[in-house]
Amino acid sequence: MTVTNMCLAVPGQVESLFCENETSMGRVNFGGVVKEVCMAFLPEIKVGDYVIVHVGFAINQIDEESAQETLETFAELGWLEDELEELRANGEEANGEEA
Amino acid sequence: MTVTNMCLAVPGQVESLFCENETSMGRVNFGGVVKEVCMAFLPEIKVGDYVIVHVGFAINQIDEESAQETLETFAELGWLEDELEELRANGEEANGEEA
Amino acid sequence: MKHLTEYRDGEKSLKLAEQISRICTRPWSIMEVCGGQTHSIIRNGIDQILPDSIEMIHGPGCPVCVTPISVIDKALQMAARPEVIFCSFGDMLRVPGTSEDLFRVKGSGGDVRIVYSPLDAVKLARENPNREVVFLAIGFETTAPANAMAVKIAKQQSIYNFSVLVSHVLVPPAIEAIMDSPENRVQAFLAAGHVCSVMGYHQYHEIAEKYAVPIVVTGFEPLDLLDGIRRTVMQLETGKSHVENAFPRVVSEAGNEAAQATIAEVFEPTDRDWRGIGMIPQSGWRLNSDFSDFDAERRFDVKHVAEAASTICRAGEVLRGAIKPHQCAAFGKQCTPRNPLGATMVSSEGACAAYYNYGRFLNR
Amino acid sequence: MKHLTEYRDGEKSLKLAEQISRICTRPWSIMEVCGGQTHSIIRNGIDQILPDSIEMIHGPGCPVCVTPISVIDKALQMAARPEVIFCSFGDMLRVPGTSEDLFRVKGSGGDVRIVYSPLDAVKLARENPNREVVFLAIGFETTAPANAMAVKIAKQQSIYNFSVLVSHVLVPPAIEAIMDSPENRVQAFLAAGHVCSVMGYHQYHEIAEKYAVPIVVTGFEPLDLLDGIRRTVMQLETGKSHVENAFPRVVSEAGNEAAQATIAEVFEPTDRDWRGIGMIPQSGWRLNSDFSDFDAERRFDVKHVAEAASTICRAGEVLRGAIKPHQCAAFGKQCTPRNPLGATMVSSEGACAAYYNYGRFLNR
Amino acid sequence: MTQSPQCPIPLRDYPNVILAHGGGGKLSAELIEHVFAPAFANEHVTLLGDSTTLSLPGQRIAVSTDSFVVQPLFFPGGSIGHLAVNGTVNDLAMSGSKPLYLTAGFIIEEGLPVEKLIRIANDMGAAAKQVGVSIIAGDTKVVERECGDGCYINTSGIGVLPTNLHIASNQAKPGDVVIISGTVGDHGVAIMSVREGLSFESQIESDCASLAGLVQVMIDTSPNIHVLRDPTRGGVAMSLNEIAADSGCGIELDDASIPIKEAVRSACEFLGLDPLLVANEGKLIAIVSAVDADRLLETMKLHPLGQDAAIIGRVVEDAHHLVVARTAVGTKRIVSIPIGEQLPRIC
Amino acid sequence: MTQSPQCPIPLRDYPNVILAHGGGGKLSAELIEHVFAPAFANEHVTLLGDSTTLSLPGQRIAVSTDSFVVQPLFFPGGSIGHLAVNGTVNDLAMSGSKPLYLTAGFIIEEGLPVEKLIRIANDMGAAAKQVGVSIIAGDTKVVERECGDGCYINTSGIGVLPTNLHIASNQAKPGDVVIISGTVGDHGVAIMSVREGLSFESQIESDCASLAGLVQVMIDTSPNIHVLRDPTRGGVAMSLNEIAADSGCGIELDDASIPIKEAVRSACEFLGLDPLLVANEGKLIAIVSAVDADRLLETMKLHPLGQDAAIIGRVVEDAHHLVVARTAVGTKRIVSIPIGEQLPRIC
Ligand code: SF4
Ligand code: SF4
Ligand SMILES: [Mg+2]
Ligand SMILES: [Mg+2]
Ligand SMILES: [Mg+2]
Ligand SMILES: [Mg+2]
Ligand SMILES: [Mg+2]
Ligand SMILES: [Mg+2]
Ligand SMILES: [Mg+2]
Ligand SMILES: [Mg+2]
Ligand SMILES: [Mg+2]
Ligand SMILES: [Mg+2]
Repeated sequence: MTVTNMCLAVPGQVESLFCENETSMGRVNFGGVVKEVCMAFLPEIKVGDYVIVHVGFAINQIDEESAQETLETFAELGWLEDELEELRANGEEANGEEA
Repeated sequence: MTVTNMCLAVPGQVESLFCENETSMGRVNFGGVVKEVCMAFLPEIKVGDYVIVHVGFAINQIDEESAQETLETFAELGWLEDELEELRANGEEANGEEA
Repeated sequence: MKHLTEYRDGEKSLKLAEQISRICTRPWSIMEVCGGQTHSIIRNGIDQILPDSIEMIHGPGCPVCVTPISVIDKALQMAARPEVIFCSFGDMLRVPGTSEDLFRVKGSGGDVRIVYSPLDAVKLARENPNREVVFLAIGFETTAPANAMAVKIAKQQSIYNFSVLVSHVLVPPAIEAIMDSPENRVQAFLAAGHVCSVMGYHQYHEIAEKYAVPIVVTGFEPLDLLDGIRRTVMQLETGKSHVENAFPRVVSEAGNEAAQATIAEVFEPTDRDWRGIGMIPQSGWRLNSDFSDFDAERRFDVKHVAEAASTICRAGEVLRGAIKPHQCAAFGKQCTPRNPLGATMVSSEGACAAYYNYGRFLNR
Repeated sequence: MKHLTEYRDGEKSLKLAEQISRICTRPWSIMEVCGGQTHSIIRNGIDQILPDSIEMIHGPGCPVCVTPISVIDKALQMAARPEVIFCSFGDMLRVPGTSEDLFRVKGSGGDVRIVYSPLDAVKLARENPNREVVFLAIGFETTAPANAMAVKIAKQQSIYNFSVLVSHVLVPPAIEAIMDSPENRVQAFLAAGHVCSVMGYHQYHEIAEKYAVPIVVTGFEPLDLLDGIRRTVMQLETGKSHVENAFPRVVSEAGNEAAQATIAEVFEPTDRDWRGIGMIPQSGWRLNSDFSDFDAERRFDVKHVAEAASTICRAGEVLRGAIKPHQCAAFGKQCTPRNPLGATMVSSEGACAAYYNYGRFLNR
Repeated sequence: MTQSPQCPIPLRDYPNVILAHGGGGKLSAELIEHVFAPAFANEHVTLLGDSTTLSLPGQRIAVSTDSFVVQPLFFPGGSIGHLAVNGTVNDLAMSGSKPLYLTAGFIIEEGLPVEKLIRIANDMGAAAKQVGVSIIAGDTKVVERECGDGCYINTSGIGVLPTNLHIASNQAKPGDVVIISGTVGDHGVAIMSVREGLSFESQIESDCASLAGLVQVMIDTSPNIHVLRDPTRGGVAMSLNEIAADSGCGIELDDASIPIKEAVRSACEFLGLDPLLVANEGKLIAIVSAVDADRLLETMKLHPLGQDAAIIGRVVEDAHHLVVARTAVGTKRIVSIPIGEQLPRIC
Repeated sequence: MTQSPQCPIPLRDYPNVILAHGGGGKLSAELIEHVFAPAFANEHVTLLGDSTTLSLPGQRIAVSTDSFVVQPLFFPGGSIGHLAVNGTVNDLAMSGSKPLYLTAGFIIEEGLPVEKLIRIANDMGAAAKQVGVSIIAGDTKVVERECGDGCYINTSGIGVLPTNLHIASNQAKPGDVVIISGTVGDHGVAIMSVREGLSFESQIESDCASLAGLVQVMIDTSPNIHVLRDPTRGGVAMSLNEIAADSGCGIELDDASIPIKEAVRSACEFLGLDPLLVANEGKLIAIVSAVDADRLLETMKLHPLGQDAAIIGRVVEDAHHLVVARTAVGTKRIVSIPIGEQLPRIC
């Protein structure tokens, strides 16, 4: 039962923000479990935001809009084959980067 | 069960002498039980002598002759009353020190 | 848990897998770089629902697995010193060095402590001014900002009985090393979402282009992984090879710039040995000269022990994706999590351990 | 054991006691000064075989009993300090200070250790260079050479994390104080054999003469004690009052001069408070200026707590020989070895404890 | 232990345990008289003598022993005292026996506040009373500071077995159904939440409870219970793996059917733990013939400790004696046993 | 635990106990399989399961528990392993019961050399075999460094009682004779001789032994044994004071008749100890009707553990329930109980 599989990074919601030992900290709620976390890397964070936490540090904020979009694409599962067709049709020439 | 009633001073026989941390030490046998003891206060002591030991230090040597004499006086228990008579006869004038 | 359970839906996972099957016309070999992804793939059986034609190759993205024996040997020497409180993430304690592991050093009296954050180690140093607190700072780009911040805080607060044994590694040079290897079979990469959440993914464009290999930034939950694989297969099937972001709720092109700034303030790039792989130029970070006072290697005179190359363990090949764990003859026999011969059998993110724990007797 | 068992012969003891009876024509009050003698008298029931006309008065010769509360309070403060290893002979641990005892301090986290020799404390200091080792140096002249030697060795070997809390007391001034007391009933003294073995007995001539009181240097075994009492009674019955040596196998007129030299090198005379008795001028030793670096009171800033005078405990009267323990109303009731109200109930050499342990319900 | 009001020297009694409390002398006797005897009061208890003599209502007995070394001593939902009684009671109950008697051996670290010891003893007394067992013999040792950790307790127990029952870990048969009596992982997560260096805030409480009553209604309901097991250290994973090995079978679980509290699931997520490896102290696994499974489940659900009971899997034939869980996506993963915990002292 | 010879990473097995050995997982199981199971081998032992089921040859039983925390773990004449078995066996035997089963709970400090643990387990197994008891259940916990002291062991035991015996500490009657089975104080002095800070050299060995066999011949000889007691912690003084208090009588000893080894007497002299307060681990006190005393003494003297048996005193009427010893000079002294030991951990 190894606690902290060191690559874990879990999403949680910021409950409050405070300062300790000159460091910006926050209380983050992970589905009912609350932990104090260093917020130094997210200077813009606000209470209510979701963050990804890794080894005691919030390393990024979760973008709610993108999350919503992603979930919606998973909901409409018909899109894939069409998309593939389209891509195949476009052929090799369009080997560029996606926005 | 308080170990070391601090006034204890028990006789033991010197088994060997040695030096440790620049201090003169000896192994002293107390009726089959051997303990290391500081000998700094008995510079003349020899193996085989009996010593009185207190809190880890030999504080005196036992004088075998006096011991023998004391035991002999205990053995001849007739002497006391005579002695008393004698003393009483001598009266108060002889209030000096005993050799 | 919001932002977690939604991405574990079994039905949708199956539908996504089914669609991948449908678009897949040829065999493809895709490497997930990150050990966390390996763990998730095996634990959730993602590999079992993918079409047979897709082979997931498990990359060298487990920080525990790639930390070289020489670093572990140094850690063991430091941890054995009576004045040292040696702090590490729990995973590292059972990784074998040349002749011991941290657990054994602990058993013989070394003061070894498991911490859950590098800040815990700083706190220990603050509370034990008469002891030397050493933190084993390993990890990929995800962990680097935390470790860098710990050193920075120690300096700010003049906690000089704190030091770090650094062995940080970087993903992009590892991807290049894999692509440069003559035995390479990898045709596309799932880039590690958390690494990119810190570093962004702008640096992958050049690699995708140079090696003509699709790179899809991917998350860790079943749906995330399947979406990443789907996008990868789409590129492969359509002959594309660009960088794509399948984890946009967490990862941006630029990454976390505050975190990057802290890394840049404390660390500098360096060549790094990878266990089982060998030296990869400029593939790691070390403390820069401003912070060299906190370098445990400078503070403690530790010997460099010659690395004994294992004659059985094929962890190097596993890490490079050349073989699967169960293709190693020792797998499940001489080598088990109880008795690991290589680091990949220790960490639950190591490919060998993941196979052993979640799938050793299952048909695949 | 040679030089021990010979002096315990029951038959001879009875004969000696019988002879004492025969020469005894009047009541006499004799004080044994030493707590070791008190212990032996009660434990062996010597008082039970003596003629009723001889009353043994138990003197203030238990070092544990006479150590003032203020010293114990200082010891408690030092022992509670986290950096201190506080070393003491075992007897002292249960002696009540103003509000605690060393056992309780140990229970609350103080590092209190029982040692069997002051050299053990020096050894602890040598082995724990980062700690402060304080030794509670109490005792009569018997213990003084050992304690002085410990300090001398520490200085010779530059063991500067060693220090001593000194509260040494001396027998001759105590005898004078007793004789000077208006309530005094003592007519003769058994001088403590071990004290004299160190100091000799030359200093008692003046006292015997000044107070016209017989003083007999006496050992500790039943025959030794009875012989000392016999000689005392002989003097009393014949109106003599000189110094006699009933313990010649151990004690000489001059004492141990090497031991005396060490004492003189390290200590100097000082006024001393005696618990239950009060201040007796020049009745103790303290470190002299050459060794003041090893004075724990200088090293640690400890408060002097005002001494709370007990309203029940009559240990002072017991120590001065004014009453017997069982004449104290608290004896065996509120005051037991489990729950001692005074120091004389703590040490097995204390008169109250000796009575309680060996004779509380026996008719005497 | 009351203080004589006129006592001129206050605090004569010891607020913290000292070495002498374990010396077998007067202070030991006082500890027994004032702390343990009142807490454990029953007709059989002889805490000072060498042994206790008893008459048993049967000759087939179950015997069990466990030492409890949990840190902290008091945790959300219970204390080492509750654990020490319920832990051994539960081990006895898992054989189908009726737990009757416990012994209690204390190893106390010098310095433990006597007040805490009293609370622990009272918790034990209350737990024993609740389940109807008597603490009949005791022992107290005190060890030096840094040679203990507050208080360790060993309890050993005796239960009486009905002659018709043969519940044992080698009795699982392919086709049997695996039932869990409630949510998984509560105890371990509750302990972790108060663990130094790891602490987090949660509402999760230990499930620490005596299962003897639940077992009684279960064996009254079905004569076809083959295995009972309380999944403590090592969790459900450890227990099922042992059952599979002992019975020479495999076990297939359905991940989705395993009851886990939301907060426990979150905590495990965030700690990187599999809830199946986390300790429970008031849950049991029952392996029962398929014919009786539904009836047994219903009975269990009526008991306060079985409200969340659920069928979580099935016994299967498997030469490898694997425990396998069906994942959300319908694939299988092996449920392995832990190598050794890195978070010790949960019980 | 053998090492695969080709293993490229040597020392895979742990020479010292680590925390994971106590985690209830694979390493715990290995410790049981490779250390305890072979040492305790018997038909009943189930060291992994929840409990062990047994059939008893009688319904009147004696139960006892003791924890052993002796330091050092190995001492002249024995080890904590011998003590742990014999100590509980003796407590059972003191009721006149026949000791049958023991449980063993280990609390091991991280870092204990596994080799030492093996020696301890083997000592336990050997001691159990010698006296014919089976160790039937076990438990292992591992605690962090500085939270233990090498190894603590709790043993709890069950013995079966003949229905005709009523041996108990409240059965002493005025006129009864007090017998000791041999020399007094050997164990305590042996431990002190190897105690750090106190150490001295001596030939004294602990008397640690099982008294069950001696008790058997004693109860076969006399139906009038009223009390049996093994004077362990607190020594003969403690045991006799407890008997006097429980039975409401006094006890008069004769100092001169108490068998004490010369070296033990010397050591006590020099440590300032009363040998009557020093612990024994292979001696018993029997209180028996005067009519049977001589016959019982003779029987005892024929047994290897009773060769030095002696009548040391008598039970008397005494409202104060005092234990009193007649000194060499014919006077009496009270034999008090200790307040609390300052030399802990002798058992
Ligand atoms: S199974 Fe073991 S030996 Fe084989 S590659 Fe993996 S770690 Fe090395
Ligand atoms: S019996 Fe107790 S209260 Fe009385 S004088 Fe002695 S120590 Fe003081
Ligand atoms: Mg006993
Ligand atoms: Mg059990
Ligand atoms: Mg259990
Ligand atoms: Mg006991
Ligand atoms: Mg501790
Ligand atoms: Mg169990
Ligand atoms: Mg017992
Ligand atoms: Mg016992
Ligand atoms: Mg157990
Ligand atoms: Mg220790």
